[in-house]
Amino acid sequence: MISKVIHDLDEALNGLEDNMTVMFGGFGLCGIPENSIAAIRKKGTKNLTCISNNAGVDGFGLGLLLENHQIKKMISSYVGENDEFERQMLSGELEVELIPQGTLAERCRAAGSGIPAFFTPAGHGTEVAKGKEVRIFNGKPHILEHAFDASFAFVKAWKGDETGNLIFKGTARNFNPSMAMAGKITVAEVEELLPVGSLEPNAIHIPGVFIHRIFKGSAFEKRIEQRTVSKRN
Amino acid sequence: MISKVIHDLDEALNGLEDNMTVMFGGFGLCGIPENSIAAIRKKGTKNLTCISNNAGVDGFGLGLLLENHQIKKMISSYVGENDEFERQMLSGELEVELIPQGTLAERCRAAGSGIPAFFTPAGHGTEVAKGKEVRIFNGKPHILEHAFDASFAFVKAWKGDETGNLIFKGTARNFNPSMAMAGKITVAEVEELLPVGSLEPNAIHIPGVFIHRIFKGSAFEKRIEQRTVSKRN
Amino acid sequence: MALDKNGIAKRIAKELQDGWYVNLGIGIPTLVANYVQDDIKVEFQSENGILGMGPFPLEGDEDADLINAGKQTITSLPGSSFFDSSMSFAMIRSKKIQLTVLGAMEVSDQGDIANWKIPGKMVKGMGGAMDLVASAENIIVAMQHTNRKGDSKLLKKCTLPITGLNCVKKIVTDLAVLEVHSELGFVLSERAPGVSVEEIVSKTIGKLFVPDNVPEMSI
Amino acid sequence: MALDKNGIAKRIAKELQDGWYVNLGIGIPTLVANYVQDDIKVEFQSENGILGMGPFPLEGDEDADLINAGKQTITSLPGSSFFDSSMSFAMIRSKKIQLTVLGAMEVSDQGDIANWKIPGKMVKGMGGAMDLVASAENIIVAMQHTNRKGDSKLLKKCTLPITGLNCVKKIVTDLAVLEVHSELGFVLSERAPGVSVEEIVSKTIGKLFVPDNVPEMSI
Repeated sequence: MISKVIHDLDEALNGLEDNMTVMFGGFGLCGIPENSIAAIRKKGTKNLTCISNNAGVDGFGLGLLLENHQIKKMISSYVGENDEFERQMLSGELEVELIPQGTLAERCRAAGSGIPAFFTPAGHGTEVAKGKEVRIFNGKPHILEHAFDASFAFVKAWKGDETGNLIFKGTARNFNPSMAMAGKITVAEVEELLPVGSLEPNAIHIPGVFIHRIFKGSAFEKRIEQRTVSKRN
Repeated sequence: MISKVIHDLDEALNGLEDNMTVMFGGFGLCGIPENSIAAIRKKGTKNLTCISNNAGVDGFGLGLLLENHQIKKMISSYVGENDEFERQMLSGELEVELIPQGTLAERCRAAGSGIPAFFTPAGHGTEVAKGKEVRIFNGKPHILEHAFDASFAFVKAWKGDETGNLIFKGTARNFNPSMAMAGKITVAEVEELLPVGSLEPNAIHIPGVFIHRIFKGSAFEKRIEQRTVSKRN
Repeated sequence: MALDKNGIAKRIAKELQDGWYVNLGIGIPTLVANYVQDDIKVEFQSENGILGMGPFPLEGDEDADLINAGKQTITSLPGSSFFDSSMSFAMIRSKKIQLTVLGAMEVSDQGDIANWKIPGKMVKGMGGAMDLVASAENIIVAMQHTNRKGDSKLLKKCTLPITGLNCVKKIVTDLAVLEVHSELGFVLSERAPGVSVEEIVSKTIGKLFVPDNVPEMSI
Repeated sequence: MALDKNGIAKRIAKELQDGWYVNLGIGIPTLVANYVQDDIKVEFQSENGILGMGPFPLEGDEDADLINAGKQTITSLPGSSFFDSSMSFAMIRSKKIQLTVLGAMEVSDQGDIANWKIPGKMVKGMGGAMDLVASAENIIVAMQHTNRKGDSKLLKKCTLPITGLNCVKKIVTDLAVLEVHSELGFVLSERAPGVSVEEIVSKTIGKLFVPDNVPEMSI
């Protein structure tokens, strides 16, 4: 019978082609699909449009694809923690579309929910609203935003089972669930890949129906972007 | 300090008035807020507009409010498992608005998400679409649906903590989470009410921020509507 | 001989493919779950919030917190998941369910379906049917070919209030398997064992295309 | 004397009310968490997906899977919950967060705010700021009264690209507390200890209403 479990990363990327639009879960470097990013770098797919809240840092996360010139356009809410990003953006090599974070999340969730468009107040009166339909609800202006359309979504979960059910940990959840729902093909990498029946059905964050391919990541570096600590007394 | 925990059901209904629009979680008789319904019956609030997937059965669930003539209008996806309902509807005493189940759920979720309106394909070409804006997305007609506006939401959860964090069980989850998000005042009744810190933060279905009042239900009958069994060999 | 309900369900079960997620409506569609072939695995979704629905519980094992969209007590299989209604219809609208099987009162030769309301009779509501037919890419209708009065349920145009337009892909009745084609209308692809093409033609009002060879179903 | 960053945070902390859910932006707003009064309980939300955020972890206890919206390592308190980004902004847009505190480059006397983009400089993005200011009913801006060049940041009209219109309710600067009134513009309600009304007037370009009595802040 068909299995979603992938043993070879080439298989995980099967069908990924130049010029595609691709989603990447994660917030900053937290909960990013490290292993898939490494595999895409190795495969060398070019001219990608990447939907991701951030764009990684130099040498890690999506920074790895940036420095290999694989990204044509970034659709994000916050970027530029990254010298190579800045260089490519200022030189015109990299196109950047900035979107309010909540709208970014909701446009993912909409794509995964069969909702082609919705109204949100975020961005009204700003350059984000340019060219967008404005409508008043409850006396307040809202703008019409559309669902994303992504060929692939790469997400990272804590635990997964062989039917693709996923559980996330802490704030590493972030954009991963909505993007998992949104991908035409969704590839999940997990820290623990468990046999069917291992996960409590009430505790599953994303049902396996949304996941097309799943694999146990061989390495998770989990780099910390802003290590901030309290002093021990 | 302020506590959300309610010890007296009158308190749970504080502010509930005649003519209000009220949501009730549950699917059939599964996961309905039994204790709140009993309290509303006792309080006798009249002319309620009730948003609930179903309308209970004779003598149980919302049937209790129907037979006490407390409901002016039902907004549901499936009704009439209930003689009293049929009688009141045919006599014109009860107004009924039928809505596709997914649209009902999404209009709740939209209300709880600050999304005033969204497009869905459900109901296009049917009487549900009458008077509604139609727009084509991806070559397919969709209709514009609006978020609900409910003064109260009554929901039922399995476990809750004193800050209002909720966990649901099995298919008793159904409409409860989206309605919990949608109520201007949301009242949650739970089977187990636990001290703060008892629930695993990763496993919470609805964060306490959405819950205004919470109490441990004193009685859960959990009536089964269609008992269907396999024979033991 | 015309198929009985279980026969219709058996024939539909042959459409299932390994790895599919399937939503079964109330009535005959529910029976399809009993005939899944041994060499494939499908997961059943019920729109009230479960994937991985299993058979009815053994007597005494019923759980009031575990029902299907028909409000029947059910069980959950290993690998199942529970979710809320908005998530359930998110997966339905975003076409993650590969097959939807539901009953109908009428189907038109354009693939329109009417299955929720009879004017003058008590209306119960559409439940999740309108969401399902509006989004599902693969809809099979399971129904009797004619109604109790003997009138065809396969029409040129539905007379009852519509549930969805241009959505039905295939119909399995007690007499035949028909596919819906945008130009040809109903295309008769199989007949029930012992049922003649003539009988099917006589009981079909909508535009019907009959190929030269219409094999008997093998069930 | 003008307040330092901690002084601004302390003054804002006095606005917190028992039972509130609060979102703190990056910079001065983050410091507000250090000054919550003992007799109230507030829960801090971070829009990347946590309610019940606690202080920074002790050295060695950092968890890469537990950060705030500023990407700093944090801890979670008893009663906390984790959720995804769409849920996080669902609670923000549906006004479940009673107070939002954020920094600004400019604020207008109509309550407009600009805090995300300086033309000609590298643009980092608006993050969650536009969603927050578009929906929050209670927004306090924490900022210096003037920029590094000494120019007022309280203007008639923002010169920088807007983050949101008519949204700021209150501003706490190193010099003053001001409320935004639809007709009066900035209303000077408190001055920093030892700071004169004249200094505030001279450093405020937007329409400013000065009541007869402007008390000193008590912090």
